[in-house]
Amino acid sequence: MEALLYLGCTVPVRNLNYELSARLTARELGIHFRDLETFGCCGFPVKSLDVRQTTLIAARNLALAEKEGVEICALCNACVGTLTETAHALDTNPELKAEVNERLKEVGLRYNGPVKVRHYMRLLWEEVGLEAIKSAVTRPLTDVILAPHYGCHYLKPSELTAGFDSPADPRTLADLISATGAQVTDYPSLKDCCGGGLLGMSEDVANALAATKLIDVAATGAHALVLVCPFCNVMYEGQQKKIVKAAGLDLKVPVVYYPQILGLALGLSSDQLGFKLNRVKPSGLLKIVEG
Amino acid sequence: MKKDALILGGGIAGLWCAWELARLGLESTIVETAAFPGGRAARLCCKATDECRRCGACLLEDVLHKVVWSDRITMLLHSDLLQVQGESGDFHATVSQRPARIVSDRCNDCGACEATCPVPGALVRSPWDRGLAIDEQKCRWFQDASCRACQETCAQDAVNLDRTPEILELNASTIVLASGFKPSDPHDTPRFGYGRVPGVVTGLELESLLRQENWEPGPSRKIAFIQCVGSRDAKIGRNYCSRVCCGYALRLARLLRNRFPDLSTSMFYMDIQSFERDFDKRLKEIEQEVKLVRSIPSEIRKGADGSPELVYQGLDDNREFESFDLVVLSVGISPNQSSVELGNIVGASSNVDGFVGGDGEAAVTSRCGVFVAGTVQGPKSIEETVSHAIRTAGEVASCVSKISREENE
Amino acid sequence: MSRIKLNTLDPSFKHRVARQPGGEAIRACFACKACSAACPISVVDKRYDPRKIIRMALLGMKKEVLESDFIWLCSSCYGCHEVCPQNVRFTEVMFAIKNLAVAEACVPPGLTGQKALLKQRGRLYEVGEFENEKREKLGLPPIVEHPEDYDRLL
Amino acid sequence: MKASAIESIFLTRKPRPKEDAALRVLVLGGDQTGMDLASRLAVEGFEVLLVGGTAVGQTSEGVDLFPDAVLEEIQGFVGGFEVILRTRRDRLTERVGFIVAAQPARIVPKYEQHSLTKSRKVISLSDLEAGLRTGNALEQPLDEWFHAAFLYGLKTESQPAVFARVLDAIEKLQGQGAIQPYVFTRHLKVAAAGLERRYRECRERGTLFFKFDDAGPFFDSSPNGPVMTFTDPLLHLEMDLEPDVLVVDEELLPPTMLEPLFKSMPSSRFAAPFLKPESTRFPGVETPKAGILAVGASRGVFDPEIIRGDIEAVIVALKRPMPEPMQESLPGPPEVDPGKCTMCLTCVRLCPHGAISFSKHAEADGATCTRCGICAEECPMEAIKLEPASQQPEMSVRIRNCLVHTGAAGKIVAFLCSRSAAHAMESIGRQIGENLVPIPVPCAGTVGLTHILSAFESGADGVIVAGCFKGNCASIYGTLLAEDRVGQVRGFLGEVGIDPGRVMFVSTASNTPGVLVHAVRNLELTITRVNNVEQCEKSQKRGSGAIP
Repeated sequence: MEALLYLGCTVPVRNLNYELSARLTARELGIHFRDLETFGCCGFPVKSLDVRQTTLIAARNLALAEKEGVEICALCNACVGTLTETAHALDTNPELKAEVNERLKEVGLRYNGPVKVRHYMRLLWEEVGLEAIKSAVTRPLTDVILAPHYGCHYLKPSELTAGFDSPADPRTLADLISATGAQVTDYPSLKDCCGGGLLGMSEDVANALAATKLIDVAATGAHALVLVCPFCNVMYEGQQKKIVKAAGLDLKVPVVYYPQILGLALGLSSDQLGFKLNRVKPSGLLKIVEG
Repeated sequence: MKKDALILGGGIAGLWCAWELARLGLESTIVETAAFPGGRAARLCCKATDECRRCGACLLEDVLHKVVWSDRITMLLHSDLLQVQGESGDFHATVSQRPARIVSDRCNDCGACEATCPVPGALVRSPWDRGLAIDEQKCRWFQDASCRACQETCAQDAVNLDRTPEILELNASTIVLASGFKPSDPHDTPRFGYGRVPGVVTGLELESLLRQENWEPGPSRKIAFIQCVGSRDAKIGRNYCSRVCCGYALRLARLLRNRFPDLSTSMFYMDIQSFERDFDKRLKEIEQEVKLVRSIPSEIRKGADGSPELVYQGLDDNREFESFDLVVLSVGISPNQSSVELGNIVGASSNVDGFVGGDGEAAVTSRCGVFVAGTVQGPKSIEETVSHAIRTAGEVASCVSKISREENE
Repeated sequence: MSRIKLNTLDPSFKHRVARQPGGEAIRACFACKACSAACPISVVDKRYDPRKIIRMALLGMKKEVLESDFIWLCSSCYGCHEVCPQNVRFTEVMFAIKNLAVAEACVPPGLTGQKALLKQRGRLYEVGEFENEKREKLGLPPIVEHPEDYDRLL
Repeated sequence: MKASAIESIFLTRKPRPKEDAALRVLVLGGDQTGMDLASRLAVEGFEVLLVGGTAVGQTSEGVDLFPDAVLEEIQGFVGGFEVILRTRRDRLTERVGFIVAAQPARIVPKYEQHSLTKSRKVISLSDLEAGLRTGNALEQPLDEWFHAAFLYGLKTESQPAVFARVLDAIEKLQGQGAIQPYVFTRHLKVAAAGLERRYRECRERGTLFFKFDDAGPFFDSSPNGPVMTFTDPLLHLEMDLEPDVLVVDEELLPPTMLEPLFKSMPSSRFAAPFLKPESTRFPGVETPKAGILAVGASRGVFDPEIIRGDIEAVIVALKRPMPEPMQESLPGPPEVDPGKCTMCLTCVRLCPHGAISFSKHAEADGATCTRCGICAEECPMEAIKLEPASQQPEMSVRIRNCLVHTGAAGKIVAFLCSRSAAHAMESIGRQIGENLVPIPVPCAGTVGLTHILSAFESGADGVIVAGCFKGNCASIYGTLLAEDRVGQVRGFLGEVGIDPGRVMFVSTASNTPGVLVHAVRNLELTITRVNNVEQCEKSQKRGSGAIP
């Protein structure tokens, strides 16, 4: 299948390991990613200022995709959320659509809809499927213990994620991890928010939110925390040192992206998958996998 | 022979309506899909402590005994309405009656079939513990003809899986929909962990547990009731109060306290609905026995010790995490899909909340000669259901007399 | 806090929030407290409590809401949104309230900066030669900034 | 086949002769409900006497109006009540077949609860409604926000019907301009059709709700009018409100003028101030006394939608053939031996159903009597007997027969209320040992010393009396009397050398077979223990007698 790879702002600058591993694993599993140079920010960062502007910016990106006639696949939970929400709003509210299209005229675009937007995980889940992934695994990650973190916009609001996963009882990421042969560990703060959304507003509150999960995951003895969103990564990887220090703790939780894990199981090397770019090195994990 | 009324549903509403009609000299046929009459009320428990608490559950047994006596009431069990033709005064109904798979005259209740049946729930016991039936939705024979264990094992030759349904043609002047409600599905509110977190049950399940004498609560003797599960929830389309849950939850809580004096019970609620006279006084009594917490939990999850843990905002606005042995979801009354389908067959439309019939407490429907009785029309307590069934009987009787007047003229 | 005089509050404020996109359902709240029990922020900072913010807005405490710093603490996790039986969509309500605060010139500095960046680059982070060289080394296609549309639309 | 009586009553609508009392109905009304009921009855062919109400020019055919009449007294029974009505000019005696209490609720504003006094700005909900009807609710034009505060179920619980009225009033007020409504409450009552939906709509139109758990608002007054101070239950902040109007809610109470009806029904003291007890034995409009029916407020129902159903239920009750055929197993009506009756009136005072009258001696009305047997058991002169059901011998013979047939040794005689315990027994099956001899009785209140003793005399080892739970007895206090008597009998048994443990009382319902099983097992254990003790004693006696 084919999809337009929507990178957003953060991934192509700060999370190249995520992008690399996503592109490589997609290729392995028969997903053809196309790049669209004109894609920019999804609009989420200005939502607090003016929701209408977010809608407009998101609609612009949707309209670009519509011209290509290919669905969008995004790597960032917030991008997926914003684009899906906007597509849903435009598709169900003709007045809004007319209003937005009036503005889009200024940049020579038009959104007719619908345009499909899916997270890369959702593509893996729905288009490739667990069984196909399992059979593509050449190097099962036996003995590796991993803790999933879904991220809020991956699961919620449920009216946008219905039919994919359940916020009350999420399972897709855990199942996708299991498909690599690794063990999934459950922990109390599984569904907690990373706090990334308010890092810019109150670092203390944001760090406090992220701390619980880091402590919980460290306690499970997992080899790494598995993410699917660069926003969450800012907190769990980027802020980890600060958080740990502020809490007076001594712990290290390696943080990896799911496609990196998947890539290892598909037989790709840690170098190819950008593990060098991981700031908290998952050395225990890599030792088990690559010796 | 033409009956005065064809009553769809043999629960408390249908039975009571039939009984009232019989008292007026009118004849009716009750069509009940299940193997036993009684409907939902048959699985409820008596909530008397040292005195009657007026839950009304025993009204079912009472009316059943009356109905059994009446020669003006015909009961068709195992039966489903297929179609209806004609009009008020002259309805022709086609009913499919599945045969009784376990012939009660032969069954000596030895339990051998239950012991051998591989599918849990495929053999259903009557609510009165005597008599068995086969649930054809679950029994393997009716899925893929792969199992006849019960019939092969029965020494009394009481099981017969092979008989085919019979098609009956019935004539009636009027039709009464009394096909009841569906308990709100706790899966509609997945955050309460039903089916996922051990120790989370519905109010109805607790009623069934308490019907059994030997039930015991868990070791920490703490039970919580969560109100408005599937009611007062516009998000899932239930923008109404189910009217019975405060009553049954508090009655159950008091019953539990009466049976197990060391038990502590809490109720999480928004507004407590009155269900008895002089409710001020009653509420003060209740406050002595049940801890009332005005807060709806955000989540029920599996606690560290495996028991259900409630996450809620406490009275001082702090986040509380509290464990219980048992969390009872006070599920409400929701429209029954099969009732809506029956409504379609007989031409009666649904109201804004999805129940069949008009708004308010009306007994008439959008179709002349078709009536509703009980919770098929909207949430009602057992007592209110009986009142409603009597009202319906009145409207049916008026309709029938009008019809015969017109026929005479 | 001194005694609040309901007569001096602004009854039209709640209707104004409800006219904002996303704020439509604020008045449907019946204070069941589920949102407050689901909010990850209110555990860390008690000033941020969804049901209380709704209450303040409904009562018409416009100034106290719009000029507060706590309205900016929402992490937009949709926890409140999920548990709400009245479909208040509180995460969206918060955006509506924040939008009103911005309209009243109560806006934290970081936010306007983000908008300026978008107008300038079409994305939050600069992608210069350095970034694209790094990408090239890893075999990734270059990123080109297209700020024109953003400048025009924002 | 339809009973011909019914055909004649409601399948045809011939004009009725006045003297046919069974088709005359006295309706105690006062508002639309009474009038609706009266005209509905008239359509069904009844002749109606409507007392109360101000039905000017609203008469339907077949309804006689007595707007200012007061019911003074009633005598007689269903089908032939004699009622005395006092009007301003006359004192009328009328014969009616049925009496229906359908008066509106007594509405009492809750000023006192809140120490409020009525004033220009402090009014009751009814006052506001009246103002809204005439368009004078608001005095000044609305150029700025008008603050309307409503009290609802604050200190004492209220009803959904009142909340519906509050919602109506708010909706109408808001039609008049920029109104900010506030509702101060404790538990909002939304348990009625459509109320929750209307509650949401009301919030969406801007009404604010304050739900207090304990200390509600305090009321004060300023020169401008009332001032309310309170702590907001959600924000925990101190607030005050000077409402432009403060609307006090109202208590809905059962109507007055039920006194003569209470008098005709000795069990009414268990129901007063309502006309029927709060018991599921009396669903719908029926009261413990045949022919007297309670609609709406008099039975504790205030929801107009349900009251509409009550009207239909009255029609149903009145259309039934009279007397209704009874179940065959019931005994006949009580027979009074005029020679023994001393007119002590015990039976009259005790009959829960008000079925007994007296002229030369007490006499029971067959259609009103439910065969509970309380009168027979309580008559100090033993002048009353319930005739055994057809083809059945008298009770003591029945007991003896049962025991003789089954062999008396080790038997427990169980007197089972036919409305509860007997039903429970049927679903027990083989669970209880074969030593149980069930004897269904119409009501546990029928069982007394003679029955219990005759069981022992016939060789029973134990006796169990199973009645309904308190509050669920169809004869209101039959089960209480039975329990009392069992207590008395136990005291007495000791004196005649029978262990009191051999007799017990148990409360059951038709759906609690478990309770019955449990009780029987306990009694069996007691009997075994007592038997052992008695045997020991006997053998000791024998032993001690043998030595000398």
